[in-house]
Amino acid sequence: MGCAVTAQLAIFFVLATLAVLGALSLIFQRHPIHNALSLIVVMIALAGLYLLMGAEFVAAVQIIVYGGAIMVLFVFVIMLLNAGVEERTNVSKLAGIAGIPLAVALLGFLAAAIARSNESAQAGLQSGTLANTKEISTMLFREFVYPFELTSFLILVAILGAIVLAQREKS
Amino acid sequence: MPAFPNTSDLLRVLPELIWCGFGALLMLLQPLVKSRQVLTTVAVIGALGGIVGNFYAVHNPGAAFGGLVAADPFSIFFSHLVGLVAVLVILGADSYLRREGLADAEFYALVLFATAGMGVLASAQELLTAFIGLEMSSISSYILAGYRRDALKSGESSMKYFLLGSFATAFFLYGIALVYGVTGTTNLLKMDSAEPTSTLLKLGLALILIGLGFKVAAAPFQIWTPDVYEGAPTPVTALFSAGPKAAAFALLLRIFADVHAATQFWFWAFWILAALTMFAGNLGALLQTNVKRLLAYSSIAHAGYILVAFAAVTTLAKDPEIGAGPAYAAILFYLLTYALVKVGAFTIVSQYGGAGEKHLQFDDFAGLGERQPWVAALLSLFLLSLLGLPVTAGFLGKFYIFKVAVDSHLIWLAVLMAVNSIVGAYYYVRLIVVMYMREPSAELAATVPARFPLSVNVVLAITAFGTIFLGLFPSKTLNYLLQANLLNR
Amino acid sequence: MPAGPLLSILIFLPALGALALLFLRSDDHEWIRRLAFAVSLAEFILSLWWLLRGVPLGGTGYKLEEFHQWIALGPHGSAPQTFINYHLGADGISLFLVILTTFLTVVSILCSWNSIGKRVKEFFVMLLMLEVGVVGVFLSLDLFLFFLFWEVMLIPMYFLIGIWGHERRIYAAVKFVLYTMAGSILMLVGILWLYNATGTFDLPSIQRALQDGTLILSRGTETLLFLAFFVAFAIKVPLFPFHTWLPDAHVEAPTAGSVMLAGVLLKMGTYGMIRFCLPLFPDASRRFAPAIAVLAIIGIIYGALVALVQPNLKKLVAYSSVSHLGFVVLGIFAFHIVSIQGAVFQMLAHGVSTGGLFLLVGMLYDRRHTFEISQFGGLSTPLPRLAAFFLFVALSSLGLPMLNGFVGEFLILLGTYQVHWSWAAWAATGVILSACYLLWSYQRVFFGEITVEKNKSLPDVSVRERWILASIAVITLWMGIGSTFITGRTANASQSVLDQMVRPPRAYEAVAPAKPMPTVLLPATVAASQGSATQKQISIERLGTR
Amino acid sequence: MLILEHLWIIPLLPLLGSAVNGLLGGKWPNKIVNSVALGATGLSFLFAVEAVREFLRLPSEQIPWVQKYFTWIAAGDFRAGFDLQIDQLTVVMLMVVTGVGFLIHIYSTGYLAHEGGYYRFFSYLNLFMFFMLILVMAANYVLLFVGWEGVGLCSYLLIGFSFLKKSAADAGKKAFIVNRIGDFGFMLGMFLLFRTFGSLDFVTVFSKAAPLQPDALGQFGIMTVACLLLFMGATGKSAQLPLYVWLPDAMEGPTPVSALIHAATMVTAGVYVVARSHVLFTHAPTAMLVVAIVGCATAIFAATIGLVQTDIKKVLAYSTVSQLGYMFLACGVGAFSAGIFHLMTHAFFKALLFLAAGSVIHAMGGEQDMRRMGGLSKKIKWTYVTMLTATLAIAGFPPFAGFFSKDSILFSAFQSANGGPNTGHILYAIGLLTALLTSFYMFRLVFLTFFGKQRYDEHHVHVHESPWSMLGPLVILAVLSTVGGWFAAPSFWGGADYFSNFLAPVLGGGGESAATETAAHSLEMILAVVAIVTALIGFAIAFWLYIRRPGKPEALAKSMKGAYNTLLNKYYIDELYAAVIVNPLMWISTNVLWKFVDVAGIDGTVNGVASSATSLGDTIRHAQSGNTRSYAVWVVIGALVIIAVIFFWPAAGIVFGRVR
Amino acid sequence: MVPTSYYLILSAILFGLGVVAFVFKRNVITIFMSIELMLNAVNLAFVAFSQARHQSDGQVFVLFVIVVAAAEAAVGLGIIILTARNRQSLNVERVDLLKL
Repeated sequence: MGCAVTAQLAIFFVLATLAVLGALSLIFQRHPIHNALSLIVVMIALAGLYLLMGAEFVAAVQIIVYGGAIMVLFVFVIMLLNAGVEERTNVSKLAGIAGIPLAVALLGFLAAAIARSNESAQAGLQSGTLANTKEISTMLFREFVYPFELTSFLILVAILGAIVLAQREKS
Repeated sequence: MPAFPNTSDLLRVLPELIWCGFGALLMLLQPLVKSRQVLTTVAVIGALGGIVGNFYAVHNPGAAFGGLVAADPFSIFFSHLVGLVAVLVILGADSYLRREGLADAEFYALVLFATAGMGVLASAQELLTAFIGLEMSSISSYILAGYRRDALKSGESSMKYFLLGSFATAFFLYGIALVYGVTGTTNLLKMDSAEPTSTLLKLGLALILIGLGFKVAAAPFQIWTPDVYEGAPTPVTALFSAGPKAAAFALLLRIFADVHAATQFWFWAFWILAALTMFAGNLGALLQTNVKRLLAYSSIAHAGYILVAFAAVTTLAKDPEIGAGPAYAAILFYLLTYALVKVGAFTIVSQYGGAGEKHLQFDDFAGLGERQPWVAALLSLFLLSLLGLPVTAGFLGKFYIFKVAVDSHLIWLAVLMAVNSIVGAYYYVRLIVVMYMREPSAELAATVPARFPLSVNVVLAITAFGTIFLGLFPSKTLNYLLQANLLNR
Repeated sequence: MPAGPLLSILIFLPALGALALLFLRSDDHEWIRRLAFAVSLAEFILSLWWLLRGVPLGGTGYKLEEFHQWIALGPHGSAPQTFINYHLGADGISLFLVILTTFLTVVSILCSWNSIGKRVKEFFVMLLMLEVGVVGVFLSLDLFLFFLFWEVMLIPMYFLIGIWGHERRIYAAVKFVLYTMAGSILMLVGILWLYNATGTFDLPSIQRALQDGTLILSRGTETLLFLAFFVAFAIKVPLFPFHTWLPDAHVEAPTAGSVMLAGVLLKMGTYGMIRFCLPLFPDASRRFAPAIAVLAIIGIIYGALVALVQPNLKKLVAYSSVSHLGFVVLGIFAFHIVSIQGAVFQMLAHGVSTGGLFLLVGMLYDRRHTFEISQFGGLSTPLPRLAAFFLFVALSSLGLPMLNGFVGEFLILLGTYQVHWSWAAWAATGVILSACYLLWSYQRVFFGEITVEKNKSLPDVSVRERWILASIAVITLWMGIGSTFITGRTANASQSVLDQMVRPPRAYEAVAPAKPMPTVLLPATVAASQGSATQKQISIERLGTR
Repeated sequence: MLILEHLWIIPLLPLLGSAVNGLLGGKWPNKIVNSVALGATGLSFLFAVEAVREFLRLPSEQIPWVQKYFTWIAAGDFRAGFDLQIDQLTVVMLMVVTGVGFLIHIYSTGYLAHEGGYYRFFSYLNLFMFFMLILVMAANYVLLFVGWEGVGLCSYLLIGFSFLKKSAADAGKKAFIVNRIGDFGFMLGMFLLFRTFGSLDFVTVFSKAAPLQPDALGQFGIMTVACLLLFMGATGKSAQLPLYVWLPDAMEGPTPVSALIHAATMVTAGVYVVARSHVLFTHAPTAMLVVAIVGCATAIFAATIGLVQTDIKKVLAYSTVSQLGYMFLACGVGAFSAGIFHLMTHAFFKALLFLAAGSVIHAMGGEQDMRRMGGLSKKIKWTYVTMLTATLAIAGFPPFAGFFSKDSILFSAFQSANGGPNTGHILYAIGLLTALLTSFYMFRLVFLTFFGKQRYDEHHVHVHESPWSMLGPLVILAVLSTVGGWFAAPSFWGGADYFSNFLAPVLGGGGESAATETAAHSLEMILAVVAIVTALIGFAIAFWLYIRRPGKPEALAKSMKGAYNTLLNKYYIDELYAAVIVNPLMWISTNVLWKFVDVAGIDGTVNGVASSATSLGDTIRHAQSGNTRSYAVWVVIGALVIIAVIFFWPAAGIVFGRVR
Repeated sequence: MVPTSYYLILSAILFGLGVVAFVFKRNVITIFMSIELMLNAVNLAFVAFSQARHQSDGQVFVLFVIVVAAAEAAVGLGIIILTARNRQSLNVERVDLLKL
């Protein structure tokens, strides 16, 4: 059992570092494509963590929808606009001077607050058995059916938006 | 837990369903029907239908879908409000879209979807539903903001709105996540159990407040408002200023009503937000020369006034004698009057702006009082209502906010609000001065005043009438808003 | 004596007139004028008839009351539902102020007969709406209603100045609006605070509750409330140092505007002081009286001195108003029946005589299109009648016995002297100075050889002008001799103001005896139909510093 | 009893006359205007006579006879009625006002026959009569104040009658304002009286005041203060130091006006008020002393100025001031009846002097400078004779009126012990000196005007005697100023002083005990002789300087230039006032109060607030940089703020606790 | 067993990094990506909590978030394409026509 624990911890830390690194490279890479790739890294790492927590379905969705669909869409757009290396303009004084420190401060505060909060400490045993896909699906189609149906309209809106915004002017 | 949503559930969310349905219907009709009148009529019918759809909920209010949404007087009021706004916006937009040569089916569809989203948001008792509703309205808004594709400003406003909006949404979501972590639920009704000392709850509520504060344009999150409002097509601006804001406020109120902890944590936040917002809006508006932008700033200021009432809610809720009821009433009444006035004003602006929204500078309004007396009179009426002068609805709205502020002994906040009203008076009066007391430039005087189409006149008639009527006989509305079971408990 | 909602009719008749005007063709000036005149005249006659009949000599309390529940406010304290009421009533004080208003409206409509060139229709509409607002202010007995009319009155005045004014009209108009609003919005907070303390906006109820001690305001609360109200009124009066909007507004306003402004609007401030500050917050009033008196005296002397050196005739008259209204404020805050009587009288007297002065200045302007004294001189050769009227009005304004100005000033000073002789002594210097600036300016305008060529051939007063001026002159004389007609009717009202300042002894104890506030808060007429509010002890700790 | 019931008729008639003339007279020929004006005054004179006749029949307990007509002002427990009263003092004043007034009306018809604005003049003059009658008949201080201010107004109007002349307009304004300064005191006096006695009716006030304990000398009790305040009013109206300055300028008015208002009636109102309030004054020795001193000082002061004036009317003006000083001196030493007596005689001879002077001016075609006259005695005999009579009267030669009145004043001054034993003697001495100067400058006037070689150009001015409408009044007045003093004559050869006896019921005094009588009588004889001698000396000097050695005066003036110029420029008092009061006031008002406090200070603050608000708004606008990144940072800042507030909110509670 | 707090801290870090990225990046697309990063952090938190509480509604929430994210992506990229077309630049700092 103990070794399992250590193994899980090890995996967690590997994936966590991976995710953080990915995030950092998202920040410091200058070419959008690299950004996209590093984001994908983050997502895959997260998917791994989900698996580690035993949320297979979410992990799968993460890979398929996020990694697959959304990021592909990103890459596609990047190609479409053949976006080049990002230019480091510094028009915004505020962002240039105070932006990073403030954001980091926010980060630090969030992390610290969560770390110090007692609730998150009462971490129950992780057991992959709970919250299986079947349960999720039943919830989705029973109590959450209304929002679920609404999302369909939401996607309709998205399509509509894509048409309205991106279609080339005929006239 | 019902096996499948029974009819009462569906009937209670009928308005949203109708709006969505008509939205979809419009998209289906769009390729088939060429006539704009038909599409407009359908859209209007849809919007009205949503309002009519409340009939069931009115007579037997209650929760639907096992407490995901509530159809109580509160949400009914809001679905009336947003429905009304939708009707007015659609009516007002028709001629605008013709003039700008923009497709209308999509526009109406988006408006209806956005309306539906707001309806959901206002009636949500479950943060998940609220989130979906929020996104529905937001995403439609992003698109609408950029609806004048070829106009740089429109695209820019759309982009800014989108980026910052989703940024804020992320905060909102994270807040939900934390709250969920503490309480183990996302259902507002079930959250009372949470012990209000918990750090995570505080943090979560803080983040939720940030997310919603962005939607209602509370300083310093108001920063996006002027740009987006100015860039968006004017009818859309009208929608923005009235609808999403109201819905977001509605959600905040629900959180107040249900999450006990919120009333404890949020007081000073609201105090400060209110003060900042009022000043940001009014001072920022002082030097504006673009009417549309001026109105945008003024809407920030008004959000500030409403936030004053929120600060009052936090204290009145604790006061056993009075209770938060009057504060709720004040807020809702204000939202109603404010929506009417803003939609009216923006409709005039959208008409007067002319093709490509060229005539939005103060100088373009010079001598309006002589060239188009009725338009000038109406616009002045709306401005005076915004400024809060008696016999206009705006006055009573402001009056009740003052009242609850004083009742909850927020004297100094009330005084700050008073000071702000003076500052506000300055720029509203300035616009009136321009309209009545400046001579128009030669070429402006030469231009024949464009006659407003019927639909627009209808909108103006409704808004103007509402402004006066609510200013003189608000009792029925207020009694409705003051009823004990406003939130159905 | 006809029955029915007389006061409502009085208030809204001009509004109907304005509405009717809207349906006239806007280029049909003749009929627009006639209609406006007819309406205002009818209003004047009705106000004379109904009010003089309705507010009998020697009667006490409010007469011709009208009371309807208007706007629901939701629960307050234990009262399940409280209301904003539509409550009107007249007493000796408001009686004559209303009549003054209606009279001056007629006058100002007549005096703008030909002098208004552009947008005639709107002009008369605005004048009538202004009348609505002012009459409403004087007749409303509900704080909310009062505030409502108080604000409504702003807009027409604002347009009158801003559209039909002179060169710097916009600056003046905006200044006027902002100044007044700055005061009134604070008053709104005060009104609400008072509501929060009492659970009603109904003035008589609040007065009653305060008098029989069922309602007690702590010292601090009373102070803040008093200031909230007083500042608003002081700005309106205007009391030094809140007066700087006045010269601009007056100089830029059209004649009719100035007449209404000086004749009536300024009185709203002093009326407010009598009607609200003294009865509602007697303790604070007494505490602040010395300071206010000092300001008033400064205003008297200061206004006079500045008027003395004005090169602009209209500004001179404007500053003279500052000086005269200083007397009124002094009289009010001497808390002596004689001085208050004098103050009320002086309000009316000043309304007539200063209104007259503005008329005359306006007539000069119509002839010469300038207010610069240096542009006049020797005018009594071409304009003997105008000169005569001007002298007459000027004399009444400088308080010559047998004319209306004297009675007011004399009573104010007499009453004040009985309480604080030094205040009266200082104020009395104003009597000297008023003679100085009026006679000096009169001499510079009318005496001597004609210096400016244009002045040689000016037409003397037309028939219309003669009628206006004659009416003013007659009233001036009548008020100066038959003053008792007015003072007799204002006596009881003024006395009751002082009576209302008396509080039951325990009213100022720290803690109020906890007896539930009975229906005393509501006029007997409707007591039955309304729930009762409980008494509340508001303490500054709870209100201010949390 | 008919007229006594309806006393109001007496003042009302002139008012009607004034109104009729003022409103309609413009289109009428002079005749009608005359008849209206004269009719009004004449009738009211007759009614007055009738009223007096009836009054003399009244039993003494009905005196003073008060008629309450209607309440004019009432507030609280204050009531001022339109009440007229008549007692012996009123009778005297009534006779003087209506009588002299009527004569002067007649005179004016001749004098102004060729002036413009004829109807205006008579309207004003009638109005003046109205107010003057109100003044003397009023039964309370407030109504008296009505007349008081009213006559001031009329003098303003009449002085500025020829308003085209700037000097005239200025003089009118000056008169009114200076009077106002006096009225300031008068009003305060009234307020104090009301505060003390709860009423302003003469009867009530005096009955309540009489039993009170008088203030000691130097004690400023209520009585003293009240009296001093009233006296302040009197100094204004009766042109005493320091408020006399308006009277000389008032000579800008037409001569009849000077005669009526600025010599006979209005200017004596002050004396009347002091006499009327003698009950109060006798309770306030300090005030009495002040009155005496001021009167005495004014008398000598004005007389000295009168010595060198060359404008015939100016001389008379200063002599008026000086004579008024006499009257106050009388009141100050407690001889109120003497004061009133002199008031009456002075009314006769001074009016006569002015009218005669007017006739001279009329004859000279408007010339007023005595240096351009001379040798007129033959050309205008009537004028000359009457003027000489008046001169003898004022100079105090027996048996002319002035002698008796002036003599009784000096006598009582000599006797008065108020304020130390010697005060009386000092006052007497000064009074005597004044008498000397008076007789000097009066004879100087006569000599310069009527004697010596003519100093005017025959061709330009053709001297002519005035019409009878003017001479008639002269003659009548001449008679009056001859016999007018004989009321008091008997007291010289041991008889009673009828005049003071007549006034006794009102003013007290009168019948002293026989013992003192004899002692006083012998003393009085001595003083009378002294007075006559003084007058003679004055005459002699004048004769010597202006008849014997016509060149001498210039030489004297040269030799003592400083003194001469000082006198010629009236001690530079006007310049002093201008420099000390008027100009600084103007400067301060313009530059400090208006330009600095009002415009810069208050308005500056207001606009400053506004502009600072706008600049703040500008900065806020510039936060709106349009750059999305900055916006994001703003959001982050907001997030931090909210989180901070929510987390540290107890602290926040402490911080914001005050302002909430 | 990995304590939930670890996951939460990680999510906080990722969220914070997302904020940093949003403020730091200039390229619109990348900024949008940073939003996605934040959403991912949210999801992580949700999943962690739902696991800790043995409730699956958290995961349902995650699914909705992902769907919405997809929708947003579609719209957002549409907007980005629009602006990129209109002004030939993806640099967010060049988009400041609306200001003051």
